[in-house]
Amino acid sequence: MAIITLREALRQALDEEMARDPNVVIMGEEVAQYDGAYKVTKGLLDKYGPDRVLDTPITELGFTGLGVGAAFGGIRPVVEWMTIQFGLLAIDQLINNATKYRYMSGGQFQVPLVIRGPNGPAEYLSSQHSQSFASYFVHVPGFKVVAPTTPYDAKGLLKSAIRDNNPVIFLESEMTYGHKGEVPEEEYLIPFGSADIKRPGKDVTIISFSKPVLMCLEAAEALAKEGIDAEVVDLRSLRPLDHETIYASVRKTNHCIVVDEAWPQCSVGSWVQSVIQKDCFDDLDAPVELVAGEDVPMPYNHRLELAVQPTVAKISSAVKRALYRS
Amino acid sequence: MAIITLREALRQALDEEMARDPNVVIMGEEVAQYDGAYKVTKGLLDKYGPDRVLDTPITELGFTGLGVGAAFGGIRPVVEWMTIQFGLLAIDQLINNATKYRYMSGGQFQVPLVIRGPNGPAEYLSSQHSQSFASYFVHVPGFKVVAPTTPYDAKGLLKSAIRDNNPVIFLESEMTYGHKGEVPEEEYLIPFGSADIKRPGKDVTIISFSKPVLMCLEAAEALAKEGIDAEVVDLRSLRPLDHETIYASVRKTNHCIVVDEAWPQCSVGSWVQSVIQKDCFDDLDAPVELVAGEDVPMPYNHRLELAVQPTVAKISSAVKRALYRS
Amino acid sequence: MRPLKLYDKAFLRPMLEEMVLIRRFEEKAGQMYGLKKIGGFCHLYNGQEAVCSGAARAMIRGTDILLTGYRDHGHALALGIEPNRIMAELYGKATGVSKGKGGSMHMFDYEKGMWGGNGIVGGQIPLATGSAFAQKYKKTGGATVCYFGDGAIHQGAFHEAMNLAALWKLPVVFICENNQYGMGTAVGRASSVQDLYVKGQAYGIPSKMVDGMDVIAVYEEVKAAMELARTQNQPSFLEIKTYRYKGHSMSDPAKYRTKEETEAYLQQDPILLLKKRMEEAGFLTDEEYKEIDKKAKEIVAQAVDFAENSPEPNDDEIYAGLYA
Amino acid sequence: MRPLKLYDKAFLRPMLEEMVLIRRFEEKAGQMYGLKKIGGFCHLYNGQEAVCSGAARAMIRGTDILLTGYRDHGHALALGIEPNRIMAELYGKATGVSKGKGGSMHMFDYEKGMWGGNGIVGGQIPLATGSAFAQKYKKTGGATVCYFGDGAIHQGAFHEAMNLAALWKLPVVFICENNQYGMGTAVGRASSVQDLYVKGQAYGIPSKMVDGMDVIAVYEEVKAAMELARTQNQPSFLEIKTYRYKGHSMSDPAKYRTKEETEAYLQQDPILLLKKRMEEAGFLTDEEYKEIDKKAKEIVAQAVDFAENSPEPNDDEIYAGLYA
Ligand SMILES: Cc1ncc(C[n+]2csc(CCOP(=O)(O)OP(=O)(O)O)c2C)c(N)n1
Ligand SMILES: Cc1ncc(C[n+]2csc(CCOP(=O)(O)OP(=O)(O)O)c2C)c(N)n1
Ligand SMILES: [Mg+2]
Ligand SMILES: [Mg+2]
Repeated sequence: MAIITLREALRQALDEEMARDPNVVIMGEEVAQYDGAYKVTKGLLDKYGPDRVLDTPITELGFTGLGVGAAFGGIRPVVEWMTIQFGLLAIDQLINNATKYRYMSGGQFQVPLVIRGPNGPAEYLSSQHSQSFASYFVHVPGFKVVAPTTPYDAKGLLKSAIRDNNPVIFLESEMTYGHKGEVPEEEYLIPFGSADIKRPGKDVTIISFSKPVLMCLEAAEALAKEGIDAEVVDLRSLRPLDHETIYASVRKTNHCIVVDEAWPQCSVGSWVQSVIQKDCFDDLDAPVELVAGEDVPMPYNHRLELAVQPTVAKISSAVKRALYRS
Repeated sequence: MAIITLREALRQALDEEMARDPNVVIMGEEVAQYDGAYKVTKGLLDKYGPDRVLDTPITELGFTGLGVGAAFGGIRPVVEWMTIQFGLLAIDQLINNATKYRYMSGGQFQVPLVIRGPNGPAEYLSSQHSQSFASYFVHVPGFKVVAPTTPYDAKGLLKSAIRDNNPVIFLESEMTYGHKGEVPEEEYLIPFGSADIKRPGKDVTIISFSKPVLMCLEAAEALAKEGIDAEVVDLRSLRPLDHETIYASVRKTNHCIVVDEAWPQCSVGSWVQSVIQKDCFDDLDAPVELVAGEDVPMPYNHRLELAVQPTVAKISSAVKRALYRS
Repeated sequence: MRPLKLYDKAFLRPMLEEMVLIRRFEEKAGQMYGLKKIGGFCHLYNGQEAVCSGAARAMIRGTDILLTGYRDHGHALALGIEPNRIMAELYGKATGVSKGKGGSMHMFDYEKGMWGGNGIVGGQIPLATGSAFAQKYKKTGGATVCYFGDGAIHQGAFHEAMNLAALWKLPVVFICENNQYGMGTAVGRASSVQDLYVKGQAYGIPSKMVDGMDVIAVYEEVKAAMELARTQNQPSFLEIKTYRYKGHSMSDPAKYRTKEETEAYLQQDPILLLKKRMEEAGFLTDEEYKEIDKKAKEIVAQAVDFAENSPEPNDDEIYAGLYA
Repeated sequence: MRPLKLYDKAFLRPMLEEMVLIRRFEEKAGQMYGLKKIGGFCHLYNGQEAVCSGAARAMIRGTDILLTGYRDHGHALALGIEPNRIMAELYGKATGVSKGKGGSMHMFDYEKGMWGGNGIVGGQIPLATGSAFAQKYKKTGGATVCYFGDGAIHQGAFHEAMNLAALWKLPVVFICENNQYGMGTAVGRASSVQDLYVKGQAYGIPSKMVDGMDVIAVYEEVKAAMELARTQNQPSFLEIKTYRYKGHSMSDPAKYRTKEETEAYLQQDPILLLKKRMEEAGFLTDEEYKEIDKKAKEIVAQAVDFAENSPEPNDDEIYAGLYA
């Protein structure tokens, strides 16, 4: 298998799906001539031309709504938000139109739309550019939401997203675009709603998604040296959520922590905590801990910026608390 | 004590604070000449004039941002969103500016801004007009969020909100504007961060906020007839949350359900569940149940519309499940 | 007033019938709302009929697409959607155009090009631009009509969509139905400029003001604009001046305007004007008009019957139609 | 080019000094970024100095307010904020203007009227309108300058704020710094109209195009606009044409434009132009200019020293300053 970056995995997914289906178009700020702010769409303008790869003005509300309307008309737009955070300006078009039109028309519309872009903190960007809004999308029925961590997952999930007839929010992470991993040459898809056990273990379950999964894996290795065998569950798909895989792990380990780089309150992490306590009440030997971002905006200073995010150390000590080993 | 509607309680709070502080101004769609879409601002234009009570064009992003900037300049704007749901268009100005300016400037700015309006489902309004976005604000550090149920709480909390030097989201409910209750003649304030036990009980804790609290009280009365003595905790303040009152109740009853009219995933309700399971793990004799809105957009048809919301019956049966009585 | 002489009876009469039908339909909807058969927000179109009826004749059925706001009964009727199914939707019945899930603000008939019915002021403007994008991309030969109000024009959505439509040359006709008020706010209290059509210049989009009480003027201008859109992918912007007789929605007593003002507009009622001119041109007798009106009332009565006797949606509709 | 003759050396020389300081500051910031002393997005102002320096002289310090985007080092320097504190902010140090919490995009000095430094394209436009609202309401006698780019003008925020400012008659001057590109997108690929100043007409706001390479033209036009704002609460809109020499941010190699284009702009460099004209007018010798440049470099070197030797913020800063 080839070893490629997550960025390249995304690019391959876009390329393959554009080749497969002439209705797939890409639009967003700087996605065409500039190859994308993070170069995810590199080369696609040259290959597919300006009718299918479109640079938009800086008008998130406008071009997102345009994408929704185009999807009504049978286009399959892949709309890039330069970062998911700029999408706050556009969220009305998604929540009130993309997720509602099918339902409130009694099933007449299809909305084969993908919104993708980096979510969550990067580095040195201060507070307006370092936020995770996963929960905003997971909250709302009508969306599907995925957040891959590895190149393999990214490619398979993005291809599924493009083929899906519903609005899919595809959350990436700026910090992992360069992350490398194995990706098969042959075509594959990853279905939504399936979590992936990235490291099997028997003592404790660590649940996470997106960039923090990498920290969880690091923490698990460190914990292994202390005799703690952690299972790391990468949710991959946040809506729908793979309850079965989560519960099976918790029922095996009886101890669980959740890691989410967003703020804690009303986060995806807290939602996962809540379903586990509800459905695995008798299986839990300890409360489900949450390691989240600190409840503050992101400071620019790098030391503080790292301090407010989940870290390997925070994950390890949460695991130990969950195992009553601290 | 006078018995007045919640609408009148809000109006009194606005009136008193405008009389007290000349920097308090009201702005929003139809708040002045029309007396407010729901008549909350009735008579205030006549009393305080057009410099202090301003009808805005239909530009949620623009006038909300204007309110934030005015707050920087020492105005204390009370901005009405005709419904909180229209505020999706404006949420960027709040999240990226109102909650961030103080922090990212190293403490230089104050943002004495109140955003208020009805949140959550009303009646026969279909899916774009019947949504609760409480979690969107509770998620983000920098906001304070309150959601009163009774006229007494509404008045005391709105007066505190207007005096607060931080952006406060004040969530009302269209269905309760006519709800009546006792309000003292003399001035009073209700501090943020304090929940209120609306009905003491010893068998089970029912936690809720806003309109559903009224259903919880109804359910509690019905349950009393079956020998179940439920304690109803009205959160009132969602950010900050009154952990002490919640935990004290749960430690007393050992059984708890949470009721939230929003969609379940990443809701305020699920956040409350998650903190309870975490901090009261050894006190709970059953999982914390969540009675939420069904995970679908709101249908227009009235029967379906009622069926997808929390109901007295749903609350009662969740209580029974939590008590292993079903 | 534009001359009638280019048109024959075969063109004019169905248009008149439709306008009368819309008027009668809205009156009945208002009544049924009073009887609590219909709930929620219900925005009536009385007074504005010439806009949707004139424009509808400039649209090619099955090819062109229409998006509008919540004041959408007239637009749906003018696209030929059955009054029965529209009334049933108002009743929230399973037989409604949106299966009872949409209600007054959300009339949809995907196949007939009725793409809503949007409750968020201005929300349909980017969508319509996207619909036009799809038409151009798929070379359907069609164009999109996008309606919105004088209140909606100040929304950022308008600004962003106008620039996109002009920049990308999309086949869309933006129509601002300027009925003088956004809820209780007169245009001049919401807009810093008096004439809204001037806003088109900021995007280099051909723009015009049109008399919305003259159905012929509406037809001719929308037709020209639609042809520009279809043949040259050139978007246009029309400010169509009209008036709503009723309050903003059923709960609005419309105290913000004078009786005299409304009376004055009633004098130039679009139905009355068309009727008079058709009579003058020898296309209509008083008898015939009475016949038209009678028929309209019958259709509306039938629609009420249909709605009354239709079933409510089943509980299994709750989760149906959420995901494709 | 506007004539210099109305101005004396006492006016012109500090302005030139400031522009040179900004240029040298930005060059140093770029260097320090290369050395990884500064991180994240860092947007340099080289080439645009005449805009902020001309405009700053039309502002009354301590009374007028300024809001801008993320390309804000020049604006902060022109408001008289100490280079030490700006450089320290770039370093993320506790001594920075924003205590190291804001960084390059978020320079704040509340008292000096520097109200950011906003990272959301267009986000500052409604805020500035609100700042002007407060100035008018509190009768401070001041006005607000709101900067944004040619890319930002298409955002809905611009449209909504312009209408509000005109409708409510707020003392604000909207300045579009048209540096020809929004990231890699040339104006003509983002805008359906060529001249952005025409957009002011859609709001009835007096609008002009200004040569942003001529600091005198900038000063005079902003001064006139500020006076209109202060005395009549009349907002204005200025499109100031300028150019950025560097990439959009430090990570942008700016491949989307030709060397020739940049070279051509360097010929009309605003500092060069002012220098030449001051020399012609007998206000400046080559010696003096060298002195100015030397001083600028010293100030910048000092700023780097200051930043290097400043402490990082403490951990207790994490939760400090969130709530008032
Ligand atoms: C984003 C948003 N803001 C506010 C409202 C409430 N609202 C509904 S209709 C309306 C007035 C719109 O006026 P106009 O655009 O002139 O259309 P008209 O009702 O006159 O047809 C308002 C403020 C809404 N539905 N959506
Ligand atoms: C809402 C939003 N969308 C996108 C971005 C990413 N972005 C930052 S600067 C920029 C270009 C802005 O160009 P312009 O307004 O011309 O200002 P300039 O950089 O030329 O000064 C973009 C797209 C952002 N920061 N905010
Ligand atoms: Mg109107
Ligand atoms: Mg630019």
